[in-house]
Amino acid sequence: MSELTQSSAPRRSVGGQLLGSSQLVLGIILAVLCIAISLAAPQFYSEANIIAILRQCALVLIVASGMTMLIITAEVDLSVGASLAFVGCIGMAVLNSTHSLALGMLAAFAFAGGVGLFNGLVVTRLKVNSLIATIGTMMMLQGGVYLFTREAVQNHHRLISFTDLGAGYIGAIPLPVVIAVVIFAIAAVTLRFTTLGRYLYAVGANERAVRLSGVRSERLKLFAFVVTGLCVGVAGMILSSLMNAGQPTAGRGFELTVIAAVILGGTSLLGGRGSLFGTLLGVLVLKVIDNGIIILGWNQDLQMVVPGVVIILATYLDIIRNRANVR
Amino acid sequence: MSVDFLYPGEGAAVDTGVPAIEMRGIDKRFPGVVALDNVDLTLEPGKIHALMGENGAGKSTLIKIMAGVYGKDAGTIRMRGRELDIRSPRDSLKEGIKVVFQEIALISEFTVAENIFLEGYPTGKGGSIDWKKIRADSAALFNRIGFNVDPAARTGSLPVSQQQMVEIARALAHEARVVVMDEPTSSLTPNEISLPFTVIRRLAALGIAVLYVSHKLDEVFEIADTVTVLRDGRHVSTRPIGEHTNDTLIQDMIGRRIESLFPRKRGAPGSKVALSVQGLSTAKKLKDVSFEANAGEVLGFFGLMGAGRTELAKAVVGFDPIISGTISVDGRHLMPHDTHTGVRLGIGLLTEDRKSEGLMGELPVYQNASLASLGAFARMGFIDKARERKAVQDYVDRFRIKTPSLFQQIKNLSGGNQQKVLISRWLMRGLKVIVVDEPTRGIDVGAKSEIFALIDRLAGEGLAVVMMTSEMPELLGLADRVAVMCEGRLTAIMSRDEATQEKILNAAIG
Amino acid sequence: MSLASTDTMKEGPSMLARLFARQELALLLCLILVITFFSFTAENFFSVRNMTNVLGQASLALTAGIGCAIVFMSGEVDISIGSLLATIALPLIIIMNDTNSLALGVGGALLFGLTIGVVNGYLTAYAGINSLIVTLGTMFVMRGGVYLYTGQRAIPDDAALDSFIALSDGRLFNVVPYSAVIAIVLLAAFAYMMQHRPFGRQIYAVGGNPEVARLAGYDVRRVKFICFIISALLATVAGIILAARVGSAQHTAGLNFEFQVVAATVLGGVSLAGGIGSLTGMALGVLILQFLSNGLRGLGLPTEWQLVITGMIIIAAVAFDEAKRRRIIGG
Amino acid sequence: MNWSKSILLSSAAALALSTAAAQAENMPKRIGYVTNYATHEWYQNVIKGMQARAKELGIELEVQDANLDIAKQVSAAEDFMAKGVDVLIVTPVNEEGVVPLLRQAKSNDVPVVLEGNPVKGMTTMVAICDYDTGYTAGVEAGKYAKEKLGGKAQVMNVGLPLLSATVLRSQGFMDGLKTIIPDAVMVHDLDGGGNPDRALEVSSAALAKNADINIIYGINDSSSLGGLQAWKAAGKSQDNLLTVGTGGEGLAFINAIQNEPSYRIEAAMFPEKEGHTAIDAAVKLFNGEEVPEHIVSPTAPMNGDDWKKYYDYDGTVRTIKWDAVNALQPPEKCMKTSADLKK
Repeated sequence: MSELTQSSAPRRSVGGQLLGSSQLVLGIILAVLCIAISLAAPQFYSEANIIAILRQCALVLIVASGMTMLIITAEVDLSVGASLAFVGCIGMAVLNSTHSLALGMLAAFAFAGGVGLFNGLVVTRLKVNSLIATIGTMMMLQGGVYLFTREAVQNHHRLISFTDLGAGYIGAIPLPVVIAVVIFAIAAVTLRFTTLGRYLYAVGANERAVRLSGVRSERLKLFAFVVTGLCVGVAGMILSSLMNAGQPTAGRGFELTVIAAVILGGTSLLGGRGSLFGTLLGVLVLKVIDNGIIILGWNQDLQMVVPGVVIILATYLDIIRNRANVR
Repeated sequence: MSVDFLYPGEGAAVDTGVPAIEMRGIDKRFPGVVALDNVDLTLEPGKIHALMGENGAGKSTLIKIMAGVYGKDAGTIRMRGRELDIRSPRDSLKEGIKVVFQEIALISEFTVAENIFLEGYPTGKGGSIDWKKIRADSAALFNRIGFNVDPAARTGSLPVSQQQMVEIARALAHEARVVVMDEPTSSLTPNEISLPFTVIRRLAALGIAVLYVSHKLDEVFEIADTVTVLRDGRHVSTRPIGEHTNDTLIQDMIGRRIESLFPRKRGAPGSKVALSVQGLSTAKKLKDVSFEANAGEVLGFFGLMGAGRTELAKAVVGFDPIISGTISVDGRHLMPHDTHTGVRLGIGLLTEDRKSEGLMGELPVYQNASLASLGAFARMGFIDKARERKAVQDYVDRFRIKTPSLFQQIKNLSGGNQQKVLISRWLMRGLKVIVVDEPTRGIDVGAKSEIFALIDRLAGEGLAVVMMTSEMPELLGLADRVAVMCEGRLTAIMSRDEATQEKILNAAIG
Repeated sequence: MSLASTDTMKEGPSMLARLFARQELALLLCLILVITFFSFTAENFFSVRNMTNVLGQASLALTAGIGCAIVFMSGEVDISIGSLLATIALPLIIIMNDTNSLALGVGGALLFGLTIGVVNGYLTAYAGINSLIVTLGTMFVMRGGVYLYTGQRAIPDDAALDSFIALSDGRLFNVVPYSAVIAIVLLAAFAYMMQHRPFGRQIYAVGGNPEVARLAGYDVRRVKFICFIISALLATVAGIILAARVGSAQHTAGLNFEFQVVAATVLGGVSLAGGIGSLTGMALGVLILQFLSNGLRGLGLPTEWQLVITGMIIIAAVAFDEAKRRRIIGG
Repeated sequence: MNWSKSILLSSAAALALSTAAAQAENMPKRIGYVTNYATHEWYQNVIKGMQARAKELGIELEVQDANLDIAKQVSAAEDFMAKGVDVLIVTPVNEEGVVPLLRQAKSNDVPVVLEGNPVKGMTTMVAICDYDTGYTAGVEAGKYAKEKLGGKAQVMNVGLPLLSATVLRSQGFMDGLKTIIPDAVMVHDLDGGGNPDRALEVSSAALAKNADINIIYGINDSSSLGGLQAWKAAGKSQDNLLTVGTGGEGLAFINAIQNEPSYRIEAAMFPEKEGHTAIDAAVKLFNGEEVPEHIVSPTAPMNGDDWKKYYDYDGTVRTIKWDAVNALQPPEKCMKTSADLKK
């Protein structure tokens, strides 16, 4: 009996993690999308387009990596879009005055991490529902960024290393994609293999049980908020590099894209369930849809309609599959 | 529409001979457990029928099937010869089956009066709720049965015992053919017990078939006409109460000698104080509670519902805040007062509320087991999963935890196996003091004795076990000393030899 | 004197506590505070004209807020209402332009709203999908659909029916805008429903404890389903008022409206967890935010400050409410 | 004595004269401006122009921001009317959406000047000619393409179908371009949302599909810069590329012209001047003077460093050179307006 369970364990876990849950549905959706689009428009498979898709995915994936952790703990952060814009402006301003990439990045991280910390404290200490708390933060950041700068912060430092952040390559792969992959990998490893990751799931699954087990659940949530914030810091700097300016108007609706990707990836808003591979697939599906609509020359307004349908559909299919499993 | 119904002397003509409800061959399975196996039950109008059995015998499952909470896997339910198709509580209520559950089924934000009429508001012209009538009728109803509570009070603000009485009173507010009372006295003090009896007798006088679910012998002898006993999900006997004696009933319920349920293997408790609690008070409930528990000892806490056992359990381990008092584990103060410190010092809680405070239902068995001791399997923050699973597997084997695999979601295990996993959680961590709160709640009888054996073993291994329970046999069977609580105070501590049911109950009433 | 003071000292805390336990009273106090503050600081704030203007402006959030609050009370959320505002304006304006009939236009809009409510309600209550996901999805679909259909052009109200214009410009007794009258009537009607109709109590019960509600014989799914329909229909009414106020079907109408309404509703003490709160509280929440933004405008504060202050107030208010709730439960 | 008396007298006369001069043009005490999107650079500079002019004339100017929300715009205008402003200036969030607002203003006897977009039933509007702006920039782009790009013109239009004004700019640009290079084609017609990150995203996808373009046109600076950034991110050289921006809204274009080799043409729209003109129009309306329905605010294509003619730039702030801008002669009438789009 014992040996039987032991030997079946690894197979189940790999299968379970990669294919078992909603990822299977998503994988199929992604494959069908890719095949259908490239049949209709062969340019879809061009190297240039794949790189363009990946670069678009990179920004979302970076923030979604943190957001996945956060949603796994059963909290959410709606302020990431507003923070993204603010971070870019602050980073650029510090770069302009110091001409040091390191200091600019540091300022961006400090700010974005600080926003995460603030959200986390409001949620864990003041016990404000995270949906409401981060709507509040979102408003404060949207207003705050214009108090900070009324115009786009221009690139006066002309640091090549900064430009490379968005437009550079390592080999044939754009630098933002490399950064995203690294962050994704760290987050995925953390969630799957470390005590920290295990605790994050546990907090989402049953916070009181975790607390009774002697684990400081509030710190875990705080951690997830701060990590999400730091991810926004990275993404904000890449975005400002790509746009060559700190844009206070950037990031509108970004939070919804990120959350949609995470949910699409099968992470439960109730916490305790989800995986970064799912998020990766979710990001890819959303961005392939976005890209495909342009490549096919369809009306760009479909870029809102299709993801809406896909999110509902994917969740529904997941529920149906779960029900079938129970029976 | 129906409050007039309860006025005396207006009992409907009783159709004796025709059963009010007839259940035949009821089967019900849950993952890993057969809850009911071919159970029959017939209720007569105007008669009080007791349903007896130990925890886990299948009483709750059977009445939940009557109430439409669960669907049955096999069998038929007939009412006056007509087969019923009960798929939801709504269907059940429509057929005139009214179940008063032991767990409080009231909306705590609503007033008492509103909860009385939850299943059907009296409406006036145009279908609007007639609040005046609701208030007046519930006041009249309370008057009639001698229940002294303000109908306008917010239900959630009442003590648990009064909430249970509201539940019972509710049975009179609606027309019914069959009323089921699930352990209606579980949280009542002895001087409150007359209320459910008044209600039940009134119901019977009105020609309603009453099913009285209990495991308290004296109550059953006092009120029932007929008794059906279930054991391990099977029908054991149905006899008129007159054919039973205390002994025959116990024989039917337990089916074996009571001692075998509590196999005591451990030696005498040690003399080293493992847990010392001095002057503990909380804002909500506890007042100046002081006690000590020695290593290797089972200290049993008894109290009626609302006495503060669970509150004490949660405060002692650092989960709930305290306003004064000190707690020390093995001589070290629990400061700051949180569970992180508590677990570090070696005190942990096996909760009574597994679902919301113990289990991570969506997560697999092995993750549930290792939650408190992850650090032991980690190197540089990385979990050595092989080692972790092997350790969990050891416990699964030792405690005979029935699970298809370590990767099974724990919500799919039976209550007993879930409890064993949660005990493993603490054993893997290695504690000095474990507080167990109602350790056998929702666990079937077979697994019960295993849990008792585990608790016995824990104490045998030198842990101090603080056990909160409302089950007298459990208390007397397991504890070395008995502490009794009443309304947040500790009213008595006695040794195993001094403790008798009467003494304990007297102390519990305060 | 000394006797009296000891009495008040004895009674004081409990009286105060009870007063503040009444959510609505605390909110009312807060509203009075806001109004008083701006009456002294913002020029022309405390005038009949400005006050009634604010009521007219608040009518949108008040109307949609009823639905939002009811869905919250049933234990679900609906964030599709902003997009719905834009969606239902299409049939409204198009039908009015074609037929010159307000009734047909409003009927068409309500039918559209009903359909959306049915979709949201079905997917949540019967298909069992988390309502946040469902309404996030329909929010995208509707907004995208409106953009697609209109080609991102507003559709003007060419019919310019007097009855429709009155919705925007008309005032009852030349004082209270009709839009506010509609909102107040709806508010009163639904507040009555929540307190005095069995269905209203069922909503509270379902949100407060679905298991108990089921045991009491309520069809939990049906109740939730209907709540989504109510929410969609009320958002439709808000959409009609908005269309009148802007004299057209606007494809960008109601962007971020859901955030405003959700914030106001939660501020008004309606719990996201269900079963708790009142429509009066919601209405006070809406009015507080509306008077706040009107007052801040009156002070000539730029958008950025308005955003910052509103954000802070939302967080502070909910945090305060949470602290208070915990203290009450604690003591 | 006489001497001093005469001084006194003459100074009194001068005083009387100056008062008379002020009274000749009756000044509104207070003007309320409800803008569309105050945090945007374009409107920032419109407001600057207004404030400068209002200060000159001694008028109190109050600004409210709709923040792209039409409902909020109507509310803000209501607030202004309740407050009793003498003239309203409105930049409509949407042309159709402010019709009721004009109606209300009329019933309150508050004159309204519209900025930017025409509305049915308006008295007057201060606006540039969007089509003409695009057109003249298109002509310049054509000349540049003929000279430097081998006479080829493959255009990526980073547009914004949301507004008729921006659609007109794109149309005008293509039409102007075709007067020089008749076989110019629009390879991509994109919705860049008017904001830089969206523009970057859609341009990236479009360039991946077909990078055979040599002109990027953006309906505002954010759009053209988003398109250009997408081009750079795709790892392409700017050697055979021309980027044309529109607006000259803030500092972004100056920065781009200084640093991006392909960014050679900017269709400047002088927001400061537009604000200035709007205040003048408001004063005239207040005095009941006759005003044309469309008061045209000038625009001009700027090649390379032409911008220095119109702006001083110290690295952080730009200052408009009023003389140069005021010298620009706006056309009497636009070549095409949004009315033509609907046909």
